[in-house]
Amino acid sequence: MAEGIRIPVPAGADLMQPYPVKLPTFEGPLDLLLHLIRKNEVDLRNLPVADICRQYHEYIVLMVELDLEVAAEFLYVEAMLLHIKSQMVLPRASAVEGEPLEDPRDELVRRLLEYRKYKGVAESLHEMEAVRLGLWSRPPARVELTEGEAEETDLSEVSLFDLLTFFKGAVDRYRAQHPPSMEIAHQKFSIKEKMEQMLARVKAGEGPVPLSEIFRGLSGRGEAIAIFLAVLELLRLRVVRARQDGEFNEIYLDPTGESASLEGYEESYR
Amino acid sequence: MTTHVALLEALLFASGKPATLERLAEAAEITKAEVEAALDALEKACEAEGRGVRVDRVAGGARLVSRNEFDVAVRSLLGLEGKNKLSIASLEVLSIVAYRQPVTAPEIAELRGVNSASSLRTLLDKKLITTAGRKEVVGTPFLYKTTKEFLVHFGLADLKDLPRPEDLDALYGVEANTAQTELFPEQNSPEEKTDSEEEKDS
Amino acid sequence: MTTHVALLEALLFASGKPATLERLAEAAEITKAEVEAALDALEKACEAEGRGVRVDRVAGGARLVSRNEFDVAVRSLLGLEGKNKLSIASLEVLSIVAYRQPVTAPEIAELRGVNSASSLRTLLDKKLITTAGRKEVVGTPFLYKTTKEFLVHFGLADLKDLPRPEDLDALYGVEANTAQTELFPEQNSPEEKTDSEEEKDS
Repeated sequence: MAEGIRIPVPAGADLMQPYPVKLPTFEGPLDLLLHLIRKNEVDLRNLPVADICRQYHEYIVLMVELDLEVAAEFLYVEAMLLHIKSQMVLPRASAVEGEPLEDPRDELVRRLLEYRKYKGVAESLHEMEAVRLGLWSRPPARVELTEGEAEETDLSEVSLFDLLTFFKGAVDRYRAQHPPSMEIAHQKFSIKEKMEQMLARVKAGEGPVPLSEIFRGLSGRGEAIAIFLAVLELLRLRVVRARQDGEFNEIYLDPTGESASLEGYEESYR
Repeated sequence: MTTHVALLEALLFASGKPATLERLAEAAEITKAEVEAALDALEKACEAEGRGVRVDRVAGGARLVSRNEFDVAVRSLLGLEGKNKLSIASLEVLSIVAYRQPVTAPEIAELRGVNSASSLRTLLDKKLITTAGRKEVVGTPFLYKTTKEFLVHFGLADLKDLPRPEDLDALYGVEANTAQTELFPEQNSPEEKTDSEEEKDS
Repeated sequence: MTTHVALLEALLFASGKPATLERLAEAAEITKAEVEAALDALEKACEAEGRGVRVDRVAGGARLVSRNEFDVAVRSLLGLEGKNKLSIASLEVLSIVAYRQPVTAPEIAELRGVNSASSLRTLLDKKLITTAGRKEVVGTPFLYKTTKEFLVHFGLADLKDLPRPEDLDALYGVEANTAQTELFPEQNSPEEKTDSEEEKDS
């Protein structure tokens, strides 16, 4: 968000009245400074720092009042201006006798001149582009000699980021086609484990175990199904037997005294 | 009238593929009859002036094509131009070799989901990749790696200078995606990596 | 001779992208001088006959393009919106890259006084700039340079065709100084021009 600091000028903004009507946007603090210099019709090389600094500050205040995010770059330049301003006030003496005084504005002026240079090139390019945008070239003829492969790119225009993007594209596609199994997302209940638990409980010697009790306090349907399957398995293996006194009465489980290997029951239920 | 001819020429030129009279009329904002007349005039002009292109009338429309007698030269030029070009498929293979090297053709095919032999050939021809011995697995496939030319072309001193996902994120302002960082298992020993991938080969 | 003109027209028509004299000569199996002469003749013929296309000399080569005035009709036929102009921010970044290449993002940010990542992204996406490796300084930032597409986009034969500082001085009314000469080394410092600086307001 640091780039493209746009400062729309509100209709009623009268902080520094005679704005050019079409004050567009500023590309950054240097752009704002150039604008102020132009507006004040001052010589860039003999910058009235105090004036410019004040106007610059008013702009920052305006931005804040308009709830615009004031990018750090603007504050940095303001600090720079204040620093120059303070140095201008101080009496200056040349370090070496006879050498010209170093102007505290030099660095800023150099930067502004340099920036203005590029800004000028940008404006020329802008005009050149406008003329060019109406031209249309022909889509290159497709001749079969390029092994029928569709779009071709000139290698000189492939950036390192393109290379990385191609690689990421291949990996993403691979991942989409080979999704990792979802098992971790779900709790799994091993039927074997439940069989062992049931058996231990039935064999604990506290008398027949009511089936309804076994299903109490379970985590969910998955666990209930695992337990149910485990009970059926134990019955099938005849290590446990079930008794029921009458229709709809409680079912009790107790051990038969037989034992069986539970190896091989790796089935799970989610 | 002459303007219509020039306009039609511009339209057929930029279109590349055949355009119907209706669409030409619509785009030019003239009547179909005017389009028809302008096309005739253009056709005759190309003929009379011995131009390099001619009007080709196709079902319900027209297009410009280069004259047949220049086919050899045209093919030769397109062939020359094609020299610097890589298909999207080849660029993808190049990126995989760059980031996963040394890597075998079956590994590349596994990742891309398609056989990539012709792209590998193209890249070998262009000296962007080269072989790096064979892998000690069933079929002992060739291993591929990028060449010095590859580094020179991309202005890299070292393979370590290839951009990482973080670089892309920094430029594109995307929140760093940690999951993607693990796509680049460069830190693991290459043996380990290639072995585990080998299992997936069919 | 006339056949050469027709042949060149066919070649430029088929190529689409700017083709260099060398390539054209090789494909046409004629000398570069003959290509040059035929191109000139073709250029004049397009002009004289008020054709719908013209020769565009860019990026060290030549191509055919439709004339500007047919832009609306062409777009209507192709169903395309007007091409987007680059933002001033992007153009500033582009100028810096053009004159300073290869140059890094931090250097660009320093010159502009603002972070320029999103402009770099736009320019990369539009293939107007590309990477040129990394700079061997702390953080090994990526280097950027302009592409052939940059030349084509702005109609430049080569980088020397970039707007000259003298032109800019005229634009700005800036006196020549040492800083400028440093910036654009090829330039001889022109004499003072002390016009008002206001004209520049865009």
